[in-house]
Amino acid sequence: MSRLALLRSMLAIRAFEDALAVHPECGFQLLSSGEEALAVGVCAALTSDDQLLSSGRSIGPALARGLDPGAVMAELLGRATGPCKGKGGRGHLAQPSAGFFGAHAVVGGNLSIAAGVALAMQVERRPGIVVCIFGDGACGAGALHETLNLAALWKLPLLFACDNNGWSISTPRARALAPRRLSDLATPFGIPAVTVDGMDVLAVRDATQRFAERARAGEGPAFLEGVTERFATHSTATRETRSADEMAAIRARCPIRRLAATLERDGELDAAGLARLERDAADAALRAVRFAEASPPADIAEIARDVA
Amino acid sequence: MSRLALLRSMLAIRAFEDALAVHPECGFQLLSSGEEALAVGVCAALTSDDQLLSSGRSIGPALARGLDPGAVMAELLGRATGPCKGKGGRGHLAQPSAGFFGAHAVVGGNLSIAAGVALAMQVERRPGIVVCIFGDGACGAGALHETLNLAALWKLPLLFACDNNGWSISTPRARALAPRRLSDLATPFGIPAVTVDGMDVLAVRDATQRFAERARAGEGPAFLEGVTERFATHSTATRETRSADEMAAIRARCPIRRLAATLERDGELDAAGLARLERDAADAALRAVRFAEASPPADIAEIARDVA
Amino acid sequence: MSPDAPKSTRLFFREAIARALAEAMHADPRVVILGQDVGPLGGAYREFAGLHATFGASRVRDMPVAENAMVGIGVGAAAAGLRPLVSITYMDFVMLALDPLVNYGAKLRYKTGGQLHAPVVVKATAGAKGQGVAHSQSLESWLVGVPGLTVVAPSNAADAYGLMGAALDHDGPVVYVDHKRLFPTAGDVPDAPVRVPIGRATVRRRGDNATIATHSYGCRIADAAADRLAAEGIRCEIVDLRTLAPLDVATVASSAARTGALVTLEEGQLPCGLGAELAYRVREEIGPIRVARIGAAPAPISGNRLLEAATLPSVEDVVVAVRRLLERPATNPRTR
Amino acid sequence: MSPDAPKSTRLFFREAIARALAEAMHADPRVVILGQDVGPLGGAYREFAGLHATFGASRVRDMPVAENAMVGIGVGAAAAGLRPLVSITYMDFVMLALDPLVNYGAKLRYKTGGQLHAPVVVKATAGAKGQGVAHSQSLESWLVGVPGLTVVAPSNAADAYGLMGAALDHDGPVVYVDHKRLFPTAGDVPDAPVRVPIGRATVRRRGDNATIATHSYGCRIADAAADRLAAEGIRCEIVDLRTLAPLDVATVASSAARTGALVTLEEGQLPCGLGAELAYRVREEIGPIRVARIGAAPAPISGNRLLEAATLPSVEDVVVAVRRLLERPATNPRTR
Ligand SMILES: Cc1ncc(C[n+]2csc(CCOP(=O)(O)OP(=O)(O)O)c2C)c(N)n1
Ligand SMILES: Cc1ncc(C[n+]2csc(CCOP(=O)(O)OP(=O)(O)O)c2C)c(N)n1
Ligand SMILES: [Mg+2]
Ligand SMILES: [Mg+2]
Repeated sequence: MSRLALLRSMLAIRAFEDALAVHPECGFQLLSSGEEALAVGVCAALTSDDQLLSSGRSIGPALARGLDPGAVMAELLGRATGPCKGKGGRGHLAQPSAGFFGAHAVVGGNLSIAAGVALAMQVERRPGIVVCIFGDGACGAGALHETLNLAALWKLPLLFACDNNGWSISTPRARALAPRRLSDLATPFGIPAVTVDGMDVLAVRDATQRFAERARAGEGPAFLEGVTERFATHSTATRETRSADEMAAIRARCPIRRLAATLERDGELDAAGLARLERDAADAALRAVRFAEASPPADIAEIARDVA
Repeated sequence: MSRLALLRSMLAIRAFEDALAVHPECGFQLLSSGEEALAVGVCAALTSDDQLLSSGRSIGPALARGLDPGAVMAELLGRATGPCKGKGGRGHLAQPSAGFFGAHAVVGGNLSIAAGVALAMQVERRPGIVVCIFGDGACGAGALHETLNLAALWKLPLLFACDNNGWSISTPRARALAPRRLSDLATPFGIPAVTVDGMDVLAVRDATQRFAERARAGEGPAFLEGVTERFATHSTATRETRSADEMAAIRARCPIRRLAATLERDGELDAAGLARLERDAADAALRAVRFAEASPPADIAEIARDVA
Repeated sequence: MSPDAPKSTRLFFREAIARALAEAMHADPRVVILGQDVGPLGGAYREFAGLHATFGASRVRDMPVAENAMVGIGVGAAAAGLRPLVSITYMDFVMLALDPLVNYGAKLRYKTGGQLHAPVVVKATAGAKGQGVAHSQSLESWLVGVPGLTVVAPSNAADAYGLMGAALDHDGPVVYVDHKRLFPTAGDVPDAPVRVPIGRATVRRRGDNATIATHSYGCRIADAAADRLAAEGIRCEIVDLRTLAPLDVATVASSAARTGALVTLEEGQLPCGLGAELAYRVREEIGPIRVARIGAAPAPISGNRLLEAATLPSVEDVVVAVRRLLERPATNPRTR
Repeated sequence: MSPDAPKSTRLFFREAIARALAEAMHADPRVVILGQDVGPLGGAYREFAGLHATFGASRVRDMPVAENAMVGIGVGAAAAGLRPLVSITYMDFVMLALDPLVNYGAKLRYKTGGQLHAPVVVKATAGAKGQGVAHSQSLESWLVGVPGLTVVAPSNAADAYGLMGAALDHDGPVVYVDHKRLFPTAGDVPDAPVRVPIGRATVRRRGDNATIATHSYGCRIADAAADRLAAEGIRCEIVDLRTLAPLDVATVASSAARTGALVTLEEGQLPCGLGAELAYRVREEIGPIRVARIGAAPAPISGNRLLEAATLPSVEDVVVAVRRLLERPATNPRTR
């Protein structure tokens, strides 16, 4: 994936969420803004054989994986044209046919599921690998330990991608988690691990690439920690606990502006070009909203369908 | 505790279990024979302020902690004179007044309980520390991870004492657990950890002593792994999966014979002295059996007592 | 209000919880709070507001996402002399903590022959409010059959206060079930430090045509249904169970004996639910009686507004059930 | 046996399970087994004997003590195309795995709008047999109300075989509940690869005085009770539920309608149990009827032989319940 494509992908997420956040039907959402580089960098290393799983903060991962923004918006706004027919929503967004096995809103709950998907690929000798994106919050959960151990024992083709945005709702990572680096958690199991700047999409992509190659070669799991920043409140329904000063410093680390600056420095982009990309992204977001709005709401008869 | 006292304590456990194993009412028991040094070495570093918790393999830990063998035997044989009135049995043996907060038969289930006991001591500024003895099997459970993290964060006065006998029922540790050393699991949390020869009661005692001092000084938790051998089958109801050759090699590592040999070498014990100690232990075990046999069975009315 | 009437103050449900906790923490240094975001944030629903500022980080502890250890530590600390409250933000995640709660806490007094017991309160928020299939479940019925567990579920601010006090006083594990939709409701809470006794239901509304037995947010649904039915001349009696384990069957049975018709209402699933249990116990007490039970439709509870509403029991469901029940002769063998 | 009768072989319950698994694994490479000590040991009860030798360590996987991940991996692998069986040696520890099972597996087809589903079998051993408070629980009633979950519980070798086949065929999560005391029981198992249909109870014994509805090891208790009652001239009909979710209410109701008296028998706790559910559903179908329910005493199940026996439902309990029920006139309002 070219650097320009990475930029476009991040811009698409940002614009999509900006459009969603102001939508009257937005409701309860967890936004990925600020953390685009983690999702985009990880997905840049994946192929169509692979499967991605995420936490409930799923918009970035889903769009980075290439899901149709209109369909995603439809799902988030509860429309029948969402990939889950509007039944899953943000917390359970999924489109396995597009390589997005899905979000799961239980913190840490997708880790062992991801290992199961990886086991299926391994047993059936399918070519893909599996990536699970989870938050720093999930690093306190025993599910991580159990899954790391089994992934290591069985050499599963599984990448643990920790989106460490430093917060579990209002609780700073330092007050919830003792390890110095979260990637250290993988070390006792003999799992290669690295911590990168999660606001640097190129660093994320390159690290993922290396680990993905190992996994594809049958050498087993790896653990990538990306240190990121959450730009929005925990959810659209949660109050902000960080000060305005803190927020200013956080927003200054914008992964989009950072890549754009690099590209400008390297002469691959200028201000006009960036503005055009931003407009394109905003247009695409608007189209997604329009598609969702034009779609019928979820069918109430669905409560009796696909239950068992 | 003198080396002779350590030897006596180990002999008491061995003799007690030998008497129990042949008792017609023995029933379902997990024996500690072979693993006496871990329990005895750990308990040698404890005071009456401290609390010990154990897995369901509780006979060694309970006797090493100084519980009355007659009462323990009564509990194991379902008598009303057991500390739990015969309701707990092996898997749930407890006598907190004697510093044995109790066994818990859920693998890994006592770890967070132990952390809670340690938290109570810390919050109320009581002088004691807490030790939790658990098997290698518990190291696969997420409960260990969650508890290590919180113990480290809160600097709890808690020692994790892993009795690594190399087996979880029929599953060898290497097929269940990826880490090279189980004590490595504590490292990411910044918890000091060491692996010692769990058949060497002096090594266990000394390591526990060091860690206990730290914990008493408010410096937080530590992790001790002792590599031990299980002499009996997993339980009195489980079939042996290890070969006769393997068993011979295992039994050759006897922690009792090892300490006795050291004492003989150092001139503190001779063959006659050892024989006398063994006889004393066997007599004590017999008295324990007699006490239990003379005790009434658990009162059936107990099923309606102490429920809520 | 007469000058002798007990003084009260209007509080939100969430404030009533915070007040009960603050009073308990002032009175007893052994009371500590463990939970996610209970500290500076003051809880997902502000039900812990102010406690961290007043009592400090040692007694109001933010915890990582580790429900198993949260409850395990709470139970263990309780067994060792503290009186912890552990907050599980979503009742769905009580699943992750059932092992320490049920396999250890609930059995501790029994298995140790009375040597130890665990005075811990596990506060869990049930109910659905737009947060999707894994953040919306009401699992009370799983807990009421666990020997050694007490389960309470307030429906209003006064009981939120009075049952919290009683739960913290109780010498064994208590699950305190509240509900997402109740936190922002307000009610008069006595200024005196009164307790709502554990094990006692109460009649919330008098009526003689049908009894509606329910708890928690169900009381508000039932009340709205009773209003609508009153307009048709049908007078419903509403029994608020308040404690789910042990169930106060006598209060429900005596009401049902008088009205001759019983409707049970719960937000959880019906199979092996509270309605089935109440129907059994009431019939055991008073003999054949017309019963209808209402609960969630047999489906996961989607975060989708429309699907959620269609899955949850509604005022309309209660109105229809009561009407249908009363259309049937009392002696009709079909008590559907 | 007539020459045309289907051929059968006498097998232990545990052998019937192993046979069903072996056949499924031969027929379908997607079937894998995950569990503690399922490999060379062949399972705690030898119910996996021979499978590791036949199918190898890749398809019969010994697992660490990590019930949450065991079931999570099983469910995830099922969603991705395998058909795993996950063995939980003691049903008590299903608690540790309820999150992946209930919050993910059971809701997967629904929440993804049919894109994914999880054909996983979680085999869990219920029942008490001397192993103490945390290794003895029968928790079926928690599971029967979970939308998306199927629950089966064989009572004999033939059903152990036939329900295992059906569970492995089923395109969603199935909890297969067996029982410690059933493994060493023997029975005739058809040689043909027959399935026991999910969702269908069966009448095990014909009688016209009272219906006993039960499952799993309860069928053996009921049968012994029926033998004793037959000597007194009381003929009991025994309905073996076989599937607990969805419940085959029709079969129970039609038997109860004929006999006029229903006794439910389960080893789990009574509150919000299967007995309450059956009583409700049967009365809903056929109107007032005498019902008694039998289950464990309201206490933890001690490993102590005497206390365990006093806590578990017994043959005597069933005999007494049937007798008492029949002493009451059918129209007596007290249906206790
Ligand atoms: C098991 C569980 N416990 C609690 C919650 C409530 N909860 C939702 S998001 C969240 C914070 C998670 O933090 P993190 O994993 O860092 O993800 P982030 O929100 O920062 O992306 C919590 C505690 C949950 N969803 N699952
Ligand atoms: C959570 C849980 N899962 C399964 C079991 C069944 N079980 C009892 S003992 C045991 C082996 C435990 O091995 P380890 O912790 O090494 O202890 P050891 O028996 O070797 O002393 C198992 C799996 C259990 N008691 N608890
Ligand atoms: Mg975070
Ligand atoms: Mg072991």
